[in-house]
Amino acid sequence: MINTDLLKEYFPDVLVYDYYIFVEKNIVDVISFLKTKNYVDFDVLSQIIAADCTDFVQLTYRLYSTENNEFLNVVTKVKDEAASVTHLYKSAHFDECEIHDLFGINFVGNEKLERLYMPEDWDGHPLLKSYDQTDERLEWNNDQSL
Amino acid sequence: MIKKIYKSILAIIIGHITVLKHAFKKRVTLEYPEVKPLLNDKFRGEHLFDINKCKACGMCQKVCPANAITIIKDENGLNEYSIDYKKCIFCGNCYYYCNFNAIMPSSNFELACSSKESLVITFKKAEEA
Amino acid sequence: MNYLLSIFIDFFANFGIPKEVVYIIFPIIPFCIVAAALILVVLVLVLVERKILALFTQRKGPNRVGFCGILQTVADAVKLLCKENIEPNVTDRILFSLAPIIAFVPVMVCWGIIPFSSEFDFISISVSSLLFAVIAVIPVIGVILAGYSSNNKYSLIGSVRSAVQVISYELPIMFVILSVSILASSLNIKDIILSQTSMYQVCGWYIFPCFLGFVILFVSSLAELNRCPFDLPEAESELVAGYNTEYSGMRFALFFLGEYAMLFVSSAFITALFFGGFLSPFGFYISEKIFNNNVLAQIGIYFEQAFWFFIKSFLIVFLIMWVRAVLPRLKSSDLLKFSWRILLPLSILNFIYICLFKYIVMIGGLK
Amino acid sequence: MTNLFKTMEINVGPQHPSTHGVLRLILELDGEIIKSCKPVVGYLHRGIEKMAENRSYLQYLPIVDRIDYLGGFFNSYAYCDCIEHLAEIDVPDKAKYIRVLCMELNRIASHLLWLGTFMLDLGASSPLFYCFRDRERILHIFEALTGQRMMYNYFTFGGVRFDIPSDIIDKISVFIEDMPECINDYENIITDNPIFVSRCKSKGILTKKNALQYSITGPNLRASGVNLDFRKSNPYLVYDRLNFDVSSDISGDAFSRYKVRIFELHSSLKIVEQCISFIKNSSDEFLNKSVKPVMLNIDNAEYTSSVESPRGLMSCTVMAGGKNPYRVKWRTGSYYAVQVLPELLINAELADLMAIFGSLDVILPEVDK
Repeated sequence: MINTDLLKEYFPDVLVYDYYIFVEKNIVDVISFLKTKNYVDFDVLSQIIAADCTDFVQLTYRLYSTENNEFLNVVTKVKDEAASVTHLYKSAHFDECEIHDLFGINFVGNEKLERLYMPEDWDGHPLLKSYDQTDERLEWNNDQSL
Repeated sequence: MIKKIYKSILAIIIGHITVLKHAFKKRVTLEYPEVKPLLNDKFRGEHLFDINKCKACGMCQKVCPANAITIIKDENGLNEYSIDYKKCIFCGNCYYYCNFNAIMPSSNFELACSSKESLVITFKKAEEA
Repeated sequence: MNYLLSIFIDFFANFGIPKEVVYIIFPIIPFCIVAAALILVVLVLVLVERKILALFTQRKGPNRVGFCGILQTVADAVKLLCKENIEPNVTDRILFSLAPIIAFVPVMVCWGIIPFSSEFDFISISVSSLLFAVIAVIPVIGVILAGYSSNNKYSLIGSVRSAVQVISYELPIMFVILSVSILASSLNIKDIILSQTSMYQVCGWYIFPCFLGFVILFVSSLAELNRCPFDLPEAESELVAGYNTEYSGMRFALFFLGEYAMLFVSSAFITALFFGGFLSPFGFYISEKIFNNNVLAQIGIYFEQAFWFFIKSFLIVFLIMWVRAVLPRLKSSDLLKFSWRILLPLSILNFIYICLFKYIVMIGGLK
Repeated sequence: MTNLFKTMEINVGPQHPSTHGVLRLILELDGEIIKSCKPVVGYLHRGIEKMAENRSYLQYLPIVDRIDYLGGFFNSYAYCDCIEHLAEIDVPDKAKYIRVLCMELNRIASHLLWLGTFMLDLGASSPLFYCFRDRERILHIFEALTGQRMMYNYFTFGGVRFDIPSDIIDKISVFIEDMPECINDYENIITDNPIFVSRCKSKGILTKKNALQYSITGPNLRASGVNLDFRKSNPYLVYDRLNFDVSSDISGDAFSRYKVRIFELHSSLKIVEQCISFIKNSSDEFLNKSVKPVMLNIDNAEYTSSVESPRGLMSCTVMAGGKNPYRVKWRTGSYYAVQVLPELLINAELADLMAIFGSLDVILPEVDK
């Protein structure tokens, strides 16, 4: 239930698919648009999903509107610098700290950004594919003669 | 005001009576070492491995999430089969996906032992003389 | 006591020992009786508490050590004695080791004040009920010292809470004691008990005319002992273990012993004031019938009085443990509000009511 | 005049008896009033999302029960639902009903444990044992059904592993008959108790706006006035065929969160009753045999499943990449409940910390993943 023509008018380069919207830049403005000016305001940011695709990190903002119980994914590509949405949704703080901790993305605008799970002096970001696991207990599943 | 006091005193008395009611019910606790809990046949305790049925197909090894099973094959089928209880999480995948029912659950859950080595249980093929 | 004293004097007289020496030596015997009774009762009480809590929650309670758990507290005590007394880097070493002693010794004195039978009246001064109320408060000083000197934030908060709690619940106790002493027209506990006898045995007890006083005294002595609804100082969910977090071994055993001894003594105090202390509920003593009143009957009566006293105080202890199984803990601010806003006016009201009751009923006033 | 009283910084440490699990709260205390609070998480981080990347779909299934060990069935359903959508596996009707049955019993067991520990935090010791006695009966049923008390590994792609034998169905129906009477016992001891009411009423008030801002879901949200239950709003499995009702409260304090959860116990019992009546006389088979889980191979696609767990919305996102999942992301309820805690604790007393934190029903493995 997205007001696609109004959205196109504000942000021409947004690609609208049936399940999700792909946004190249200015992700924060699209989200604030969806939060307020859309037919149905998506008032809950359910979660931020991050996935490491080798040369960039794909962020998915999963919005939810309590009126007509509808989920919407807003997908964007991020290198290692991203704009923070804590001013729109307070629940984003933990999500952004976790992504900063596990993916190494620095969120501008989130003042109290720090590592959520790992200790402060942990080197490397565990959920990246390039994260080398030096712990010898972990390379158990690769050499299985399947 | 009086109603509130009356209601709260009544609530305290009812609370006491319900707790007293429990005093006369049957005891629920189980004296463990003397009285063993009764477990049904599906309980996933220690593995029961039958070496003759095993065809060394490696299905259980492929399915185990913690890689606790290691199989050593030689020319005439299975030579050695070992389960490492330090890694095993008793998930039961190996029981479900073994096609020859070579490995089955037993309801023995007392697996405490004193040395790490005795946690790795190996089954050897009986070498005929 | 003077009956036993006279036996001792003429016993030692034929050895040529003068009376004064006997007067000095004699108090050791009651002290030993009190110490033995205290240790025995505390050992039984700790086990009874765990059994009763288990009874209410469909469990079995400790039944491994001894026949059905009888030696459980003995085993705990031995374990605590063998434990090493760890001392964190405390602010003041002397205070740290003094605190448990201050928390335990007054309880021994309280045991002496309560007359367990008309003859076992060790400290019988004319204002013994007031003396009891005052000495029952001294252990709090030990608690404050423990909290302050164990250099730990949690125990500091615990000890401050316990101090606030005891101060605010002291006044209602005083008013209730005054009102009961007006009924009995004497402050001595033994006289209060003796004045509760009347021809139809049980109705002479003070619980019937002054039931409100009983409720106030019961609730404030719960607060005094840091027992269930008011067990803020060692609220395990917030303050880990309150003031005795840093203690271990013998010192912790002293705190533990003191708490349970105090529990029994204040329930004995409640029975003395309201349930006719060592008076038997049937008005006559069984041993009087059996030994048809010679010396044996006299001694039989003393022990039976003590027996009735213990039975009634164990009932009150059961009531205290029953409350512990049910009620959650009060908050410290509500605790103060409850005491100053509800308990104190109620006790003053009760005091006035008792004066009127005494004037009208006892003296047949208005004639 | 500078503020003479320096606030005392105390940290309710990871090993504190009343933080369920390993959560550390750094509190700034002024006397007994809490000025500020900062939760520190990560003591129980097992890297569940990283574990998925070097395991096959089937190998990851038993790990999933360990995310929220009080709601094993909810995690495995969320994960199985993802895989079934990605690999287009359809689930027979009886398996759906068995799944709903297990999930609702699991919800009752989780709420009972919450109630027991919540009352223990407030000081009443006996409700804990009554709740654990009833919870033990549910765990016995699960043990007879699946083989383990808490780590079930019972759901699999396309249905459930075993059929429900009739003696377990009788056990469940016996359990359902005398459970309402036990719940009345809890209500008698707790609900009107003046001390409990004075400690929980108007404490830790979560306003509706705040709750939505912090994306709180589940009983905590329903207690703040938003009647949102994912079993009703976007029904999955067979929830649209069952009739049950969802309660919501307005005041949003610890007491209303308690009321909402007690009502949920009753409604879950009704659901279990309806499921049993269907399962008893349905001859459907319990597992879609045509599925080969071991050699499951899904090309890259992505799906997010959502399920109403006892602590709010739990949704699992699986990005498939050949034999191993490329990325698995878990969204759990307590993750956001811990975030809202500092907001509720401002100007609360130290004793209120237990009441507020207990009423949020936070489980630490869910937060740390």
